[in-house]
Amino acid sequence: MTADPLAQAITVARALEETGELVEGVPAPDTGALVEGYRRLVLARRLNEQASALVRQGRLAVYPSSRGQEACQVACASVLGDGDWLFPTYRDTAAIAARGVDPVEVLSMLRGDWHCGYDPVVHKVAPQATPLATQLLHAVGVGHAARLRGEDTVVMALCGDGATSEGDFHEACNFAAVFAAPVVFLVQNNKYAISVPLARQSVAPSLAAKAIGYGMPGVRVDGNDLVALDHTLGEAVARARAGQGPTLVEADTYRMESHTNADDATRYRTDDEVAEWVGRDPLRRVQTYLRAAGALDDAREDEIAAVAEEMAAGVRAGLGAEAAVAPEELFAHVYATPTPQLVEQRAGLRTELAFEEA
Amino acid sequence: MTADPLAQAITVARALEETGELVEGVPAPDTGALVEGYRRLVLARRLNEQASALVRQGRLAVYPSSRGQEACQVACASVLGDGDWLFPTYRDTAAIAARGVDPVEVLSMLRGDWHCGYDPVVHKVAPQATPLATQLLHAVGVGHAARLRGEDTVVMALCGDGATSEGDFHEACNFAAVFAAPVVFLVQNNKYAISVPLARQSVAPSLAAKAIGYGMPGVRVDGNDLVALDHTLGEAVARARAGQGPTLVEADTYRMESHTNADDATRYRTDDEVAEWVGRDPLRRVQTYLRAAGALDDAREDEIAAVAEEMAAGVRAGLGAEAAVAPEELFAHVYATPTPQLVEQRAGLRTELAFEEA
Amino acid sequence: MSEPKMTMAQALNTALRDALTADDAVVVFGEDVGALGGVFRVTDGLHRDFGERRCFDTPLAESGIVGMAVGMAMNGMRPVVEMQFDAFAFPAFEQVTSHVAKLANRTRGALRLPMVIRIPYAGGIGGVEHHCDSSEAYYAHTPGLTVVAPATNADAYGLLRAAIESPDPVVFLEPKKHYFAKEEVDVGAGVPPIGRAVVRRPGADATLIAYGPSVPVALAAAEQAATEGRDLGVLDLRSIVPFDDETVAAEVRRSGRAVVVAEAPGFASVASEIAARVSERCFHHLEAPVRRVTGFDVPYPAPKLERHFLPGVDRILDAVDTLHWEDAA
Amino acid sequence: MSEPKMTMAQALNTALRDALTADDAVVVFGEDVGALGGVFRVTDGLHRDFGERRCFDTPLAESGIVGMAVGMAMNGMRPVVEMQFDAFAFPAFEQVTSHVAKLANRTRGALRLPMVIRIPYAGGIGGVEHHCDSSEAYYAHTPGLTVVAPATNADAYGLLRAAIESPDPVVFLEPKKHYFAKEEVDVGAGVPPIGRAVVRRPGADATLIAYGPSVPVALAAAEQAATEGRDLGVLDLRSIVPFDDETVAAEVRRSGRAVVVAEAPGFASVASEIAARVSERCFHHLEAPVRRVTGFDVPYPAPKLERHFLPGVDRILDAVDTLHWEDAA
Ligand SMILES: Cc1ncc(C[n+]2csc(CCOP(=O)(O)OP(=O)(O)O)c2C)c(N)n1
Ligand SMILES: Cc1ncc(C[n+]2csc(CCOP(=O)(O)OP(=O)(O)O)c2C)c(N)n1
Ligand SMILES: [Mg+2]
Ligand SMILES: [Mg+2]
Repeated sequence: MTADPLAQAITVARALEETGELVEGVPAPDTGALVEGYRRLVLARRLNEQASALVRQGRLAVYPSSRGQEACQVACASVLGDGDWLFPTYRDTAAIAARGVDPVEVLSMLRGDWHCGYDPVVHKVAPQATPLATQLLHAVGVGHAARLRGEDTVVMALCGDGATSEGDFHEACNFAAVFAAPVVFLVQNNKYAISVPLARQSVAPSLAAKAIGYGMPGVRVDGNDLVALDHTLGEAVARARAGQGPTLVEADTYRMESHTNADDATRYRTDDEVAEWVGRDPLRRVQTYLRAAGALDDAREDEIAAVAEEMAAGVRAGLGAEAAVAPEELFAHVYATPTPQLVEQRAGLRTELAFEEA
Repeated sequence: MTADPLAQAITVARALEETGELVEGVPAPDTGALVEGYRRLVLARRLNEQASALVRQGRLAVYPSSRGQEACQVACASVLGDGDWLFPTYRDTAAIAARGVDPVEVLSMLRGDWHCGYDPVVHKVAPQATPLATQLLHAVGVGHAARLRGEDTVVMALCGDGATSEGDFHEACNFAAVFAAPVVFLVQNNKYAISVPLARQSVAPSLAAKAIGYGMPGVRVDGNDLVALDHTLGEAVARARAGQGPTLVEADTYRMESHTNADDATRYRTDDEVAEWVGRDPLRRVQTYLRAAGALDDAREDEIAAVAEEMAAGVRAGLGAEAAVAPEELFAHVYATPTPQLVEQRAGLRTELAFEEA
Repeated sequence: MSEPKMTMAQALNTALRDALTADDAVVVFGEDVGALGGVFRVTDGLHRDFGERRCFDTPLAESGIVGMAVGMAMNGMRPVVEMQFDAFAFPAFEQVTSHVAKLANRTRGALRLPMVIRIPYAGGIGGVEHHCDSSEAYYAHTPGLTVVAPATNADAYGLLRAAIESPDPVVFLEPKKHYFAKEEVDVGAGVPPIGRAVVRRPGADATLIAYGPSVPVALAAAEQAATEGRDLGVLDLRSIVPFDDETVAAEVRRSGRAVVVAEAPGFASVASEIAARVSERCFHHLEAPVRRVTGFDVPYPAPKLERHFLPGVDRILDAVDTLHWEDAA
Repeated sequence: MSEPKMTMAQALNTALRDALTADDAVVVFGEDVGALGGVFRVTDGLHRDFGERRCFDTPLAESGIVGMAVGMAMNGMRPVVEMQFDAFAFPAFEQVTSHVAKLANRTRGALRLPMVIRIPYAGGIGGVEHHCDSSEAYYAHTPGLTVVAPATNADAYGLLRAAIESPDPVVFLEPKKHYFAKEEVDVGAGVPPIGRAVVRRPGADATLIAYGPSVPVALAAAEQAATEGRDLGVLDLRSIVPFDDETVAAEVRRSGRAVVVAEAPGFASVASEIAARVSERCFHHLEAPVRRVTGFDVPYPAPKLERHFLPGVDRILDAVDTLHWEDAA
């Protein structure tokens, strides 16, 4: 820990001002890498927009959008190596896509095909977690297993501000600290847990301050600042990889849309509040900086936009092609070999289906 | 919070040195009150010894002794008013007795009579909690209910160092802080959770430091120092009563005996370690101070010893008189009115018993 | 004169309002129950109308919610807490089994817990994983809990009032798929006793035994069977614990055949209990073994397979077909 | 040649040792399983002999233990975790129901969880509250879990080896009251399949169906009945999930009468399931309704009342007496 862990856990680290200017004293980022980061931000934003549009068109049942949180979504994936693991929540579709998973596979879950549409082992991305904070413990286990085998895997574990109130958050942080597990906990503090504001979730000076009670570093970073996130998460990943244990990173960000399309955010927050955060948009900040630095021009922007459109078209097409799921698959994966009871029940369903078809 | 919450949560507050001398700069305690405190310490110690003896004689099945922790046991009860509540664990028999509950009633649980031997409502003492940390939430609820009604009840909630790792500890601290509930959390850090040492429980700079993550004061106090405990807990109670919310108090103490008689502490700790703590005995410290201050002499000691012997004799007699429990009571309290199913089952048992007796 | 029509969500909301009005000790809390009015809007407007002291949001922690409710009930309140979905009540399982269910017994009745745990219950809404579980077996197996599952909006109102007035803790299971369907509700009918089943449809040939969301499915099956000349009765348990043995046994003895219908996986379930009880208590009256039509013993499936998982009219009628009709007079 | 005698704790310890030796992926962890060797000494010496990487203590948090095991199993390990007593597994209930049981299904088998949750199980040891619960119904009702309960020390060894080798998560219930009783154990008998019941005692007149700690009670009852001229068989399920329908139905069809014996409260229990299945599958062979002799539907009592709560020989024989013997040939 640094000399003043509490100050570190309270001060929000920032590299780019909301205006897109570099914060005084911060070294200039590598613009090549940052253009790539910007490209990913645009893709993430486009994915959020496309998925929300599909919901409005009735082609997806529900989509918890990370609009406004794209810098977190991009940074948490890009700081990882191929052998590392990502543990996302329902809100982190864009992060999973940034990790390289086909967004159609990710979204097929929300089309109702199956509980997880991608192969978690191939991509080293856990299924999107719904029961809050539970996945953080799995992340610790994956990390601890790697460490016991002498591997230098790092695990990035995501959760929201609301999830920090769950007992499993506590147990995961404590296990990680006690076992010095190679885990980076990234809390996307988007200020709301559905309708419940941060103030009802915690009266601590910051969520990162919780790290002190576990004996791990807690750092707070501007969650709409890709440069700061890359730096902060990168450092935490490096620490974990070097065997120095976990870090709790709190990203200060905002959920720009409702919790999901099923939610009505006007019941619990004001337009003014939302408007305030429009000014802190994570994309525009990088865009302004890169343009000012001469690293981004219209041509490059057009290229990026085209890639994003292509991705969006792929999502539309992929989700448009309805995938049939065989009813018998109900029984296929519950156990490695179905129990006699399941075999019997499957036979019953087969008879029913044969009858339906006849 | 004070200016430096972390320093406050790490520094161990002390009033009496291990030698029994007053710590420099600490105001001298009221000796009359301290003699009464000493009397309670002697009673607590005698109760621990008596209960352990009854176990050795096979007259109690088990006893989790608080030997070595008597200063905590006494202080946590004596800082409370009549309208306040105490939430003890299985280890806090002496605290419950210090609150005025007949130790025979408390120990009748360990004789196997029933799960709780005293009336929790009359004494405002919750049943001794076994599932770790769960009771802390009840304490918050009792406090919050009082606060909603405008009452100035304070709730003293006890747990051990091991219990701080449970999710419920986290949820209780957080709820208490968010609702500014009038709760004092006293963690008796006796260094072990059965066999598991503190180092495997937490790598935080202290357990009190966890308070920072909830936004409440965390303070650390010498748990073998009655004067410091009275002061620290007294202040926390006053804060709670004044509507200023909860405090987390970590008492630095030691479990002098095995976890229970069923445990074998030689498997996981050294005699040297135990011997070190003999020197920090909570009784001797107060005794030495009072004797030096001229407030305690042989006569008073004899008086106190006699009271303690009387109490012990009462415990022996009370627990000697086996109380019969009616088998039908199995069904009596599960619901306010037994369900038809229980009525039927009770009838079955009645028939069996009638047959046995015939 | 017909009663006003309301959805089950509205009926429950009215019950909470009436209880909050009737008794100062009643408090409502949980996740998103305040300004939002609950994700199903069951607590809509309560925060506005009764204020922060009577209806409030908590931090996001179910064990915390239930544990705090235990403490509040210990200290004179009548907490009504909401778990957001069945599966999200599981973090509170230790509080429920080790305390909510046992505290009265532990203290020889000195501390009773008049609290209600409301749980949006079961499936049929095409939800993503963890949003459609049926958890009644866990609670019904735990002595000390009262377990109630309304099937009609009128019962939702009446049973919730009764649950809040009960001196014992009640797990109150609200069929999600009914939340937004309108029915007539008579809020002036008084508080009904918990523990009474009701015959929703008399039937001479066989009895379908159901509760909660399976009741309308059973009724639809009976309707269908009637067109085919079979007279099926439908029994709505309403309360799982206590269990109304009297009504159930009487119906089955009359009809001689029974099918239990429930959404939860069948193994070691409430349906098992009903089948076992009926088989034991009606042994000499049964023309055929008691059949169970339940969810399969698999995790609740993704939306596309939901209809294959849930007990539906056809599956119920298939089961009825196996009830040894050839032997019948 | 007789096999060495060992207690069930020793048999389990030997199984863990053999598994740790056979497979590097096996790790053992939980509360007090390290230096102390577990409160029941089941992990005695493992920490010393296999080192901190293979057997270690965790912080005191059951959800944490199970959740970390899930992650380790996701990443190539075969964790065997200990819950200190049944009731102290309840904090892990969400992890067990929402993840342990469902992760393989969720990922279409991409992530299987070869993990074992060992739980000191049931009562009869005069423990204080929360130390004698029987929790099998909660697990047996949850699809995706394998649930095993040995009744003999040899089965304790064999089934634990099988559980550790299973590709699926196993809840392994160890009858506490057997921990310190010695029996012969053949550790070289190979790993038996999970899911097979065994006839412990053939019997022509009626079949007692039991598992775990109730098996010896059933055997004692059969012994007693024999002296009174009644020939009772005893069936030991060994595995609750999967359930051995074949063996159970065959036995009951042969005898025509069945009594299910289990310690847990009877309502919505595994005993209910067995009674329901047997009633359904053996309908035409049953001379009498299937009876259940179980714990009452009350919380596990304090030691003084334990003997009135637990199913004992007399209660079993009383139930057998009701099996319509007057109708018998
Ligand atoms: C254990 C559990 N309780 C409740 C829920 C229902 N729920 C889903 S999302 C959500 C809010 C989560 O807020 P936060 O952690 O801040 O994440 P965000 O949605 O803001 O990204 C709630 C209450 C759940 N999924 N799991
Ligand atoms: C939820 C839960 N898990 C496990 C146990 C078993 N157990 C009883 S006491 C104990 C150790 C507790 O240690 P600590 O909290 O430090 O209290 P101490 O016994 O030292 O006073 C354990 C593991 C329990 N009672 N409850
Ligand atoms: Mg949030
Ligand atoms: Mg301790």
